[in-house]
Amino acid sequence: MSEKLINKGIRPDGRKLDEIRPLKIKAGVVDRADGSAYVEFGTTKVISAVYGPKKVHPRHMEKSKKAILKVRYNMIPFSVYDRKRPGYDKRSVEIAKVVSEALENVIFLEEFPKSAIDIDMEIIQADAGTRVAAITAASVALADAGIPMRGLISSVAAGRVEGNIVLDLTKEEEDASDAIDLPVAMLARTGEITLLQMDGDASVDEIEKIVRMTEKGCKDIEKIQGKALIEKYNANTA
Amino acid sequence: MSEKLINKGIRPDGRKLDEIRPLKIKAGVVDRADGSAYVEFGTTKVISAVYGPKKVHPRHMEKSKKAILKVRYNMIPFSVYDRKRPGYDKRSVEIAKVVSEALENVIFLEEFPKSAIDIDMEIIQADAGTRVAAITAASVALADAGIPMRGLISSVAAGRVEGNIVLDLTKEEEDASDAIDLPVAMLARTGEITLLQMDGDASVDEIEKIVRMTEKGCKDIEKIQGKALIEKYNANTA
Amino acid sequence: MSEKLINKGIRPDGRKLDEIRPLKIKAGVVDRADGSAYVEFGTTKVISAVYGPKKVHPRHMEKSKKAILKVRYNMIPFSVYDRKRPGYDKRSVEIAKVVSEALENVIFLEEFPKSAIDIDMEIIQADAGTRVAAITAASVALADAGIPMRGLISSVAAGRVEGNIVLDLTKEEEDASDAIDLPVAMLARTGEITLLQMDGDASVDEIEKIVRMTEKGCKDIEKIQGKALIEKYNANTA
Amino acid sequence: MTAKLTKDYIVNQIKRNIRGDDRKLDEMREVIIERGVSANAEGSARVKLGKTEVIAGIKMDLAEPYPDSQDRGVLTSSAEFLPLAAPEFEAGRPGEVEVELGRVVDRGIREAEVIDFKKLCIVEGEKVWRVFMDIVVINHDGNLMDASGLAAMTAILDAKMPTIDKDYKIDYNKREKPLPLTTIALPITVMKCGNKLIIDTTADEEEAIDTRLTVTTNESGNISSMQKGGPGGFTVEEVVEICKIAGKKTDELIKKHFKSKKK
Amino acid sequence: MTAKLTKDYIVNQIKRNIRGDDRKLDEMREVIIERGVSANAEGSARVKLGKTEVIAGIKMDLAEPYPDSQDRGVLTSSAEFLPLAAPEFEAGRPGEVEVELGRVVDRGIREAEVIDFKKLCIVEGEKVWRVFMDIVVINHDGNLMDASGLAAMTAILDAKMPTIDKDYKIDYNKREKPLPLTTIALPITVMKCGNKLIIDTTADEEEAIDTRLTVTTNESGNISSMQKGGPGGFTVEEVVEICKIAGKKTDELIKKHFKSKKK
Amino acid sequence: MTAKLTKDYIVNQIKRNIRGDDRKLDEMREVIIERGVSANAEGSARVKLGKTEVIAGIKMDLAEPYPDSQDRGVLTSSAEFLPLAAPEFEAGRPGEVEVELGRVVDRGIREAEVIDFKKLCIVEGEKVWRVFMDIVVINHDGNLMDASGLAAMTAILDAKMPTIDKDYKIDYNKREKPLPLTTIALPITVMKCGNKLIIDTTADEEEAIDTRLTVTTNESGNISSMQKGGPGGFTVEEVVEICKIAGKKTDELIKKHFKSKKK
Repeated sequence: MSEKLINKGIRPDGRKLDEIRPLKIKAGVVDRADGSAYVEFGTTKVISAVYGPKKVHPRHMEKSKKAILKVRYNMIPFSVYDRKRPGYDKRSVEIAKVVSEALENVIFLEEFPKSAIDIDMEIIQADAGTRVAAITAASVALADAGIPMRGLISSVAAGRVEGNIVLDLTKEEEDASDAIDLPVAMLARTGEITLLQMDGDASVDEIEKIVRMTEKGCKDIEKIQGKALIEKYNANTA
Repeated sequence: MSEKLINKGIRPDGRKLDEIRPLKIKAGVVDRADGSAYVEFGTTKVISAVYGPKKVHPRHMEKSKKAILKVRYNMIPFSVYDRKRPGYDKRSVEIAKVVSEALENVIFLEEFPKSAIDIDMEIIQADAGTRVAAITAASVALADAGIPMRGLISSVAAGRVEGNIVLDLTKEEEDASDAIDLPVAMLARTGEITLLQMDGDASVDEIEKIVRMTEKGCKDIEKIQGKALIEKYNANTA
Repeated sequence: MSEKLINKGIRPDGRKLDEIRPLKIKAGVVDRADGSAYVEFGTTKVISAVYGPKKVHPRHMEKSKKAILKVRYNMIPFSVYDRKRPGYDKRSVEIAKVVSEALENVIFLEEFPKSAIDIDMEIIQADAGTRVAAITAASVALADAGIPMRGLISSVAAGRVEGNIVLDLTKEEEDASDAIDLPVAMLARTGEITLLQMDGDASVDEIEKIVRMTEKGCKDIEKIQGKALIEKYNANTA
Repeated sequence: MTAKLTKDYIVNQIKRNIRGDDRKLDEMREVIIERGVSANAEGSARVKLGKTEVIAGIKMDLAEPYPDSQDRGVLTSSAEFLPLAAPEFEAGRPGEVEVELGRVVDRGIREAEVIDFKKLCIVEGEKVWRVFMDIVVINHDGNLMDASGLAAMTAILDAKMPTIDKDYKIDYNKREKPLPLTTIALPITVMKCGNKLIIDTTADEEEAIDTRLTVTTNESGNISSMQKGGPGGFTVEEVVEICKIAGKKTDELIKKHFKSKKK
Repeated sequence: MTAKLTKDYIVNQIKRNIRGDDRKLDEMREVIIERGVSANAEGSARVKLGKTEVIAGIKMDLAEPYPDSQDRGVLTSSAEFLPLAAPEFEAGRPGEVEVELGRVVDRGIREAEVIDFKKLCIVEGEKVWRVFMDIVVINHDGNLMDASGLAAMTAILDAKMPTIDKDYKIDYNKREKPLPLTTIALPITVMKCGNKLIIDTTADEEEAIDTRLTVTTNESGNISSMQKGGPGGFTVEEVVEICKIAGKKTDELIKKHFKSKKK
Repeated sequence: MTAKLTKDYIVNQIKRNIRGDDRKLDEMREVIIERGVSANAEGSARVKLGKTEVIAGIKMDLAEPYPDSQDRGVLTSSAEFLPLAAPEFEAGRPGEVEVELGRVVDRGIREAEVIDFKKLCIVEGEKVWRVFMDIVVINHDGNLMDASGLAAMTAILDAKMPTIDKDYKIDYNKREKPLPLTTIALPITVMKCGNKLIIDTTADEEEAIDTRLTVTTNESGNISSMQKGGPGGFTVEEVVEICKIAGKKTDELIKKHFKSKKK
């Protein structure tokens, strides 16, 4: 246990401190959906799909001047070591709420009054950073569905491991005794932070450095998101 | 345990291989209901009642061209050795679904657009064949309610016990090591099979013999169902 | 254990047999509510608030000729020694029902057709007599909300402890081996009993004496309720 | 069910001591009690009060005692209106009327100490018998409270306890001893219509009048439970009179239908 | 999904042996099977039947055996239509279609004794392996039953059991032996359209025709489970013919995709 | 509550540094803290921020530790908006706002290691103290997050642990030692309106502006939890400024209302 995880700025999986895990994104993976995306963020795997704009059900939830977002975040039962029982859990409710708020102002909801846009994010394999992988996927799925947005939302966590400020922690790194984890979602084009959570014990200085590092990460991710959308577009028109 | 249950074609309760258990049916047992029936199938006891055609609630489930069927199958808490907790269970949901599908095409639902027909089946004592007893009761209850049908649905299980193809297994027989159980519901008038389930391990040949045996059983049962309805009618007009 | 609780008509807390515990009532404690009250009945503490008359939701529960009452009784998790899990429990459902029926005929519901009046009673500290404290609070909250009533409903329990007929039992007294507990709610102005429950083992004679004693208690309580309303009125107009 | 009469008509008739089925105000409908309706239950009973029909059953298993009564068995009750019993009944979580019904019947039995729970303790603080008392309503033509109480009490009297081996495994096929009982207790519900008191109301009558007091009395004439229901009110005198009516009717029912369990 | 054709048109075409995607009535869509979709599961698989996509996973932990099978492991199954798989799917308690799907796949595996549950007993009467078999539907283009059965069977074949230490603590990072199996079993669903029988239906086809029989067959050609669904009916002869079709198709699938587990 | 002002008016006034109750943007309402509101709780507190009123309570019992922290006590939290606290609150399963409130307050306390959970272990791997932290909202006039965090922290400071005998039976009547604590931590929520930052918002203000960042800071000035809420966004600079505001306000609150627990 006294062995260090990070030596000379190189992490257990060979990454540099400010490097994200290998990120694969594929748009258009669910045939029935209006838009969808599959994301592998390291070994974390997520599928997200978007339906809508469509009618609101039940009707009384309808808003006269804009679309409502209905967001679900769910871990499938065998995505984790200790099987997750299907059904309601508070962690998923909270994540769905903060993801919904991270996307709300970025989508031009006012273009679709009295409508609903449904976003489903399903975690297939949960290793670390499930919520940031889920938002990254949802954002691509929204674009794939042709929903007009002010830009792509990108998402990544940064944090502290053995005193180092690092980008995109693995599960192993999250278990370091001094670890803190700060997931962020960002309109990468403008740097506007639309999701931010944090657990741990950090000084304001550290928080600042960590948040700045997520900025770099989100810009890297945005490029890969954009590429995935272009690939999908090219495949469709080929 | 090496003792055999079936000897020279005679079963523990003295029945022949193709004989059903004693079957008692009484129509019109629930005063408030539009139609009802009580069935004792061996020691299995069921009450079923029908309400409708009536308004659909909630309204959005209504169908413009035909009535909807709302079927409930339930075991009361003290119908089984290990007390059944009241409330939702998956077995009951499945049985209600297959029973609903067994009855759907037999009822002239198109005569009652925008209506609902509610069928409740309650198991009072569960020994074996609860679902076939329940369907047999529901069918009589529908007729008792004056719901127009293409004929009576009759229901019975057949199966294999110690290599013998037998009709209407008891709980003791169901526990035989090679037992298979194949419940069927049938429009006895035409031989059309509207419910069929099977658990076990059988060859196609055996399946054929077993299904053929249920045909014989359903015809026997249909007679007793008809008699019960005539008795009710006579009692009413007496 | 052979020590007696009640000696020469004096109870463990120094009260006489027909004396209620110290009762503090304060009207108008919840700023957002249309009416509210805080009650300390001995060490039992309750807050009640009233919203309405207001629109009925869902609409199909609306009554064309009068308001409906929606009553909730709830114990907060840390009001009792063994933490109460939040959510549905049968005891609370039953108490909400009998409280609703105790208030129903006293309120001029017919003045507010198609409306709802919501009453929430929350037990903050549960020592004994939670339901009578809750009704006493709800009645003041209704008056504070300006809901027209035939009079104030007052509520108290009486019972038997070591052969004595006593008013307003404490938890210690409720644990006496011969204890019986009989909570009553009453339109104190007329003596009309609108809630009555009883657990124990008593003769008809004893029941009569106990009920008569609650009459005395309710009249005492009504005075304190009235005073609390006057204080609130004076504070508002001061 | 009889043709729907107007509520006002029913009320006016009751005020003139006239009921739709020609009964007196303090007269019960025909009571039919049948034991043993489900052989898988330790005890069961069907009760008909006129057209109202209720069945009750007793199941038993082993459980831990409650922390505050380590040497006593446990009673768990439920009541359900089966959807087949009336057009207005629906499947789902029990509504407040079912909850109240189950709890009032439960308290009547529990507070009268009908069952001698001390005798249901097997290993103090560890293992006791748990008694499930479940009530299901088969046809609703009024006065479900009394029909349910009568069915529950009969099922208790009908019950035979399963046996256990030395590893505390239950054998439900070998049921031997009756439940240890100390008394019999039954609820009687009296409704109020103007200044008239009336018992064993039908569903039609309950549409017209709705204020009631249910009183559970035991063999000794003592009261173990009371529950007022409905929007109206009672005077002290009415409460006392209702207690007396309940005592008298319970006594008649016990004498007619049961053998004494008094100790 | 193909453009929406009218139901009548689809039915009429099927009666002329013509399907929207040019398949024969008894021809399956392309079957793609992929193992190991979630490394945190003991076993998992993704199955595509044309555009239909289902994944299944196996998780294991320790539990008490059921009272009536003290020396056997336990199987617990679920099926969920993820909301992302079709516009009509919603989150919430599983509906009757999901319940049926999960139960039919479960019974096919269980009754065929695919898993040798006796070998999953650790301490008789106390500790056995519990196998969770969970199915999630990713894209719904018809025939969910067969896709789910195929995914579940593949996940079982893919599974490696975690190890336990002497205190029965599970180490999920050290998975060694495969699950003990005795056979392979797969469901085949045959639908009826007039007097035609048709397999591996698409979502469009299932809009037009709805009566089906699902038959699960094992490696020996024996049937372990059957389930009729939908409003219509079958003759005895049709049931027999469907069993034969199911046997043939299962045999083809097993030969093409799996190694024998027969003992 | 003040008369309803239009949202636009409120926003415009805030942009001019003017609030309805004449406070500065970074000024809290009057804080009233009262301990011991329910004697049956191990600890409890009532907090008023202006008209907002929240109570929190601590209950304790014994439980098994979590598998991954065998030598540490357990914390379980809930938050409920009592229906009496606002016209829009309804009984039922906690909505997403309640869930978030409970989880944010929980994480702030947990991650700051306010409670020294190692000292709540009784028998490693078998028996530890479980701490229930329950929050109920009594009157909602905005800034429920900070009021709840302050109430929860005060209830923890107020708590006295019940005693246990050698059989691990709990005696709630004999409460002796305080909970073992290492620090104090409080959440401060800063909302954003245009380029203005504002704290301790009222319900009226929250109708008009809705983007917020909640930062929990401990006695040392370190941050243990952050949570952004609402549809808008923040720049990195704003995040840093908010952290500083939260640190300053927390420090003021701790100095004014609490005794240090730092170790």
